[in-house]
Amino acid sequence: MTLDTVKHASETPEAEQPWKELGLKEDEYARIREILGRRPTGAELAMYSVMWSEHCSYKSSKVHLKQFGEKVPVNDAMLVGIGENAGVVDVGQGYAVTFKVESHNHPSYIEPYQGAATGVGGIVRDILAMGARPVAVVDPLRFGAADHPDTRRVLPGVVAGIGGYGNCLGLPNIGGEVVFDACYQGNPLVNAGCIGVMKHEDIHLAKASGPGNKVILYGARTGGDGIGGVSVLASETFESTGPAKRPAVQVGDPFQEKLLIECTLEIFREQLVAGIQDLGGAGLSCATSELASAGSGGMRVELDTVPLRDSSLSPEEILMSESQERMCAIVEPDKVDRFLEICEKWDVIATVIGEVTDGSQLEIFWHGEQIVDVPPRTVAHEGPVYNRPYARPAWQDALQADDANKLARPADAAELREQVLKLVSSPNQASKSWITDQYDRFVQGNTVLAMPEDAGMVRIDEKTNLGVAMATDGNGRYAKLDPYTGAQLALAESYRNVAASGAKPLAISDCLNFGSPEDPDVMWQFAEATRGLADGCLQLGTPVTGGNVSLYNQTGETAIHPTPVVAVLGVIDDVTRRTPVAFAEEGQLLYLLGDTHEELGGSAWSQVIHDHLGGMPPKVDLEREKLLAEILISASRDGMIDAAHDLSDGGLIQAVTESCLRGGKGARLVVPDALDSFVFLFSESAGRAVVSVPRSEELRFTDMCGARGLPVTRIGVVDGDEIEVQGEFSIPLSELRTAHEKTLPGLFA
Amino acid sequence: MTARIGVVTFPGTLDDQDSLRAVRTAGAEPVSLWHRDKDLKQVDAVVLAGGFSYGDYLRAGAIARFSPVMETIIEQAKAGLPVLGICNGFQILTEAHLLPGGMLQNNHLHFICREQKLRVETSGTAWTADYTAGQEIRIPLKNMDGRYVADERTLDELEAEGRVAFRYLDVNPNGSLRDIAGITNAAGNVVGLMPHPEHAVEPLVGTGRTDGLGFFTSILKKLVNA
Amino acid sequence: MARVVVDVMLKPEILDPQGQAVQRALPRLGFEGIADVRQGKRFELEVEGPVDDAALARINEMAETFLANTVIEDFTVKVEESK
Amino acid sequence: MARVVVDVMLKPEILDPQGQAVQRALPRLGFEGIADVRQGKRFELEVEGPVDDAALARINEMAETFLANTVIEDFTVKVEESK
Ligand SMILES: Nc1ncnc2c1ncn2[C@@H]1O[C@H](COP(=O)(O)OP(=O)(O)O)[C@@H](O)[C@H]1O
Ligand SMILES: [Mg+2]
Repeated sequence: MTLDTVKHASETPEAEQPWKELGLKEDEYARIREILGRRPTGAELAMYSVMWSEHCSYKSSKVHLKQFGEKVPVNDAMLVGIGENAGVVDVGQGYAVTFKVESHNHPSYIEPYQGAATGVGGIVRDILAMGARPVAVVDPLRFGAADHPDTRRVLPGVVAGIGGYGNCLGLPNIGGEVVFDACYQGNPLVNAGCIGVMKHEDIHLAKASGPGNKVILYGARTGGDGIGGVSVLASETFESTGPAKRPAVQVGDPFQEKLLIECTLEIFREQLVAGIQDLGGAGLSCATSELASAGSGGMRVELDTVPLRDSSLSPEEILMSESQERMCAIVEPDKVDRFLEICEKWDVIATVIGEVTDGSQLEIFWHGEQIVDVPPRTVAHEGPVYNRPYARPAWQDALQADDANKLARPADAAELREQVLKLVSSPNQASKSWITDQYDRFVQGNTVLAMPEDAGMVRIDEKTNLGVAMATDGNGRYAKLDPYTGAQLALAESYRNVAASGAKPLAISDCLNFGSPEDPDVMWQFAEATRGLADGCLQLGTPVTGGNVSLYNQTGETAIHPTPVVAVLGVIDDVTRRTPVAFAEEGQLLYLLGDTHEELGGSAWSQVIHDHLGGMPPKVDLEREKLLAEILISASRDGMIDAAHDLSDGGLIQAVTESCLRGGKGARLVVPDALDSFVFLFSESAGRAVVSVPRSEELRFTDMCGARGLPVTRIGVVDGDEIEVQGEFSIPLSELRTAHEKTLPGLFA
Repeated sequence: MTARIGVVTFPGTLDDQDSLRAVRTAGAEPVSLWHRDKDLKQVDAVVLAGGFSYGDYLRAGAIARFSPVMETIIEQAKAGLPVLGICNGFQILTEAHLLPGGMLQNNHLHFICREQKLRVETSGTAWTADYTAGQEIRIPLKNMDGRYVADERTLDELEAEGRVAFRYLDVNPNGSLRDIAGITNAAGNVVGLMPHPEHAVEPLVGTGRTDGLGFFTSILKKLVNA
Repeated sequence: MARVVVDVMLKPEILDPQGQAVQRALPRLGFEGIADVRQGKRFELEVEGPVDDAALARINEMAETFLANTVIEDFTVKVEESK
Repeated sequence: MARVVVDVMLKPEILDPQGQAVQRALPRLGFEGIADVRQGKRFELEVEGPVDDAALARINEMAETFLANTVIEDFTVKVEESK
């Protein structure tokens, strides 16, 4: 086969090209020809097709994501915003924190272990590329029905993959989610997040400048992994398998990544890089074009110098390969030797593959012949943008009219008791420790809080006890009922979780998981959710620092529930003041903060007892959320509370059960006069938390709530070894524990 | 004068920083050792820290065991140098035949991370003198390949000679034979265990207990009083 | 009883970090001249009854659907004389 | 180049939970008649130069000291025709 050089392409304008198989649309191909003034070479076509895929170009979501940059709250913490590998916020004392959540949904369905493992690997490299030491990971997960046979294939593999990779990197896993719903049957969601810490001056950007600077590729050798994966797996439903659409799976090597981390951190310490980029989706195509596009000059790459695992790879395949555990750095010529020396120390292969030029083109050569000559911006940053049609679905009104508040309620105390046990043992509400016990949460010796706490928290400075906290939340059921509100509820819950731990929420990252953007119903959900999230962030004062969009999560005509997952990052000056969820002190008083309304739409109760989804989700009041957060943070700082747990799915009884089991103590609850016991226990009104207050602090605490206008209701006391709802029923802790803890092992062990 | 305690970093070691911190917390001087150096920098004792040296590929500890630093450690351990192997370090010690038996994948086939109750069976080693025999402690456990196995004769011998140093209580988390969590060599200078004392030296982090600090104070006292 | 062995290896194009780690370690241990190492799994199945074509077909199916993940692995099935 | 295969299996007296897990799953998947399953490792070594007695002796030593841990595992070495 002759090499398709730039010269050859100019001479053969009519040659047939497989743009369609590569996932490009006709007008997109025409635009490439227009940009280049000729037909693209095979290598150029490969680059454009991966970089213009939905996954890399955000072509369907861009117009909506813009809001995150436009509705920016006043917040001095932002150091680096959207557009870089991950956003960076100032957490004080000279420290900066970078964090981000990404999806690896489709690969994890095909090969659960490797899909999930490489998802962790990818997000960790993003964080590393910012100049930060990764310090913790989180993993929000969604699976099909818990008792579906395929969930038995997918879940254990995904969990083992996340653990296998993260544990081997030495990153504590400090939080996440596990949600089961039939809507995720063919489309499990595997989102992975990472937090990294650095000093302000260590922030690095993905940018190639300085003509003469060298381009160094380092890490694993390049193999045939995931070729076509980006454009194919992420842009189309994977049922439509054309010729180029083989599900080439990437295999991770966490050991190699651990070396890459240590090696890169040492390189940072010696200030040897001028710009750096990780290789993720779209591999070298992405790294070279993004680096060149963000920099001032051009770039020249000798592709045949790339170390290969499989010598038969074609230049196109090398450009598209998604082999894991690789990074690309821009290094001044006099620092190259030292750079290579450090790589050698860590047994990491490093190769100079090119240099920054004073031109404006990205030029790639194969054994001396030019195969790519493109303006890098047109590949990386000026891809197509679609304003896809969207419309409120025809079924939305009927769904909202199907009011969950009208469902049959328990007839008597015995039935109420039975429903409580059913709720806390249902797969979504049951203990997740069968899963989270497969993750190392202790490594690095800085974990202050981890599952099953409301937020994960790590110490970042041993001397001052400065720390950061993170929670991730998203409720697809709420978002299905009303995507605008659902997105805000995800934000509110995550924000509340961070505040409940005692940390001050600073900024967010998100992972937006939706169906096909070509379906106007889905596009409407997406538009509404992003609008809700942007408005919510503006009101809460928490900027969006970055995130990830995963579309085409659907099987045939059926899309998943719209599932915006929100990760909130918080800071705490002194981690010794953190608030755990455990009710551990006998005799302490339990207070409910916030208002309880009759709100059962989308609730866990409606799902578990009636298999129902309808009505409106709980109302959102972000001013109230802010006030609640302030009270929780002040109370933790001033030692007024010993435990706090936010109320979310499952309502009050779920939260109290978790806190009692965690602390090994029971509780006596009194139903407030104004409330019906069923609503008291199961309603999912937002903006609430339950706290445990030492008797000596009772007055001070209730005075503070009163003075600031936060409703506070005394609901009981920590006591005994059962949960008793006075006048209704009681359940021994041991019975609750069995119910709560046996479900997942029963399904998956 | 305090004692110098070395902590080895292999490619893939994860708990070296924690071990160095634990050494410092106990009041000794922490010294980093690098797998490629045969030189032990005149340390008085060595900790082989936890993690996944060489990714745990082939078998946990199998590749690290052949590193240059291990050549010296094997030689000096035989001559009495105190060595503590934690988790991956324990695996390396069995692969190096400084301790008998071998480590296999947990019997439930999953990685397990939990707070684990142990009984310290002997205070007669360099690393357990600050405990009393029979004392119960709770420290983190986290591993994939934690199932200790040896043939019956070796097990009987270990029991008879009082060389089972730690035993799992309440739950045997990995199927280890006779609930063995850790063992010592006959001289008491080489000790290996799966759970992680270095993760239990400050009340703020981890499980909030300090039950593991005794390992590091034990060795410090022994070295300083020597 | 007859023994059937199913060998499962990663497909040649798929990264084999374990095999690579072993290969890289060999020269350090003084073993030269090994150009490549791949590590896979070996399953020894003790089969009740005769290992006829029908039995082998079933074992092939078992390997295909369960013992190997054919997205990333290849397998071979062979009959061994029983011990 | 010649291929030498080293098979490493747990000693028979040592519990093999992986093999057991496979065996337990088989009936659920509709595969009956497998009395026992043991799972081990298979190493495929590509050997440069001739695989003569000297080479095999070296590979045997490599298996004994490195590829297998003979405290818990047995191994076999065999030459395969090259592909
Ligand atoms: N996949 C997971 N990985 C890590 N932690 C998890 C995972 N799933 C749940 N958790 C943790 O378990 C606890 C309970 O989860 P969840 O009930 O979803 O919390 P909440 O309702 O407060 O958001 C939290 O600490 C959460 O971080
Ligand atoms: Mg919570």
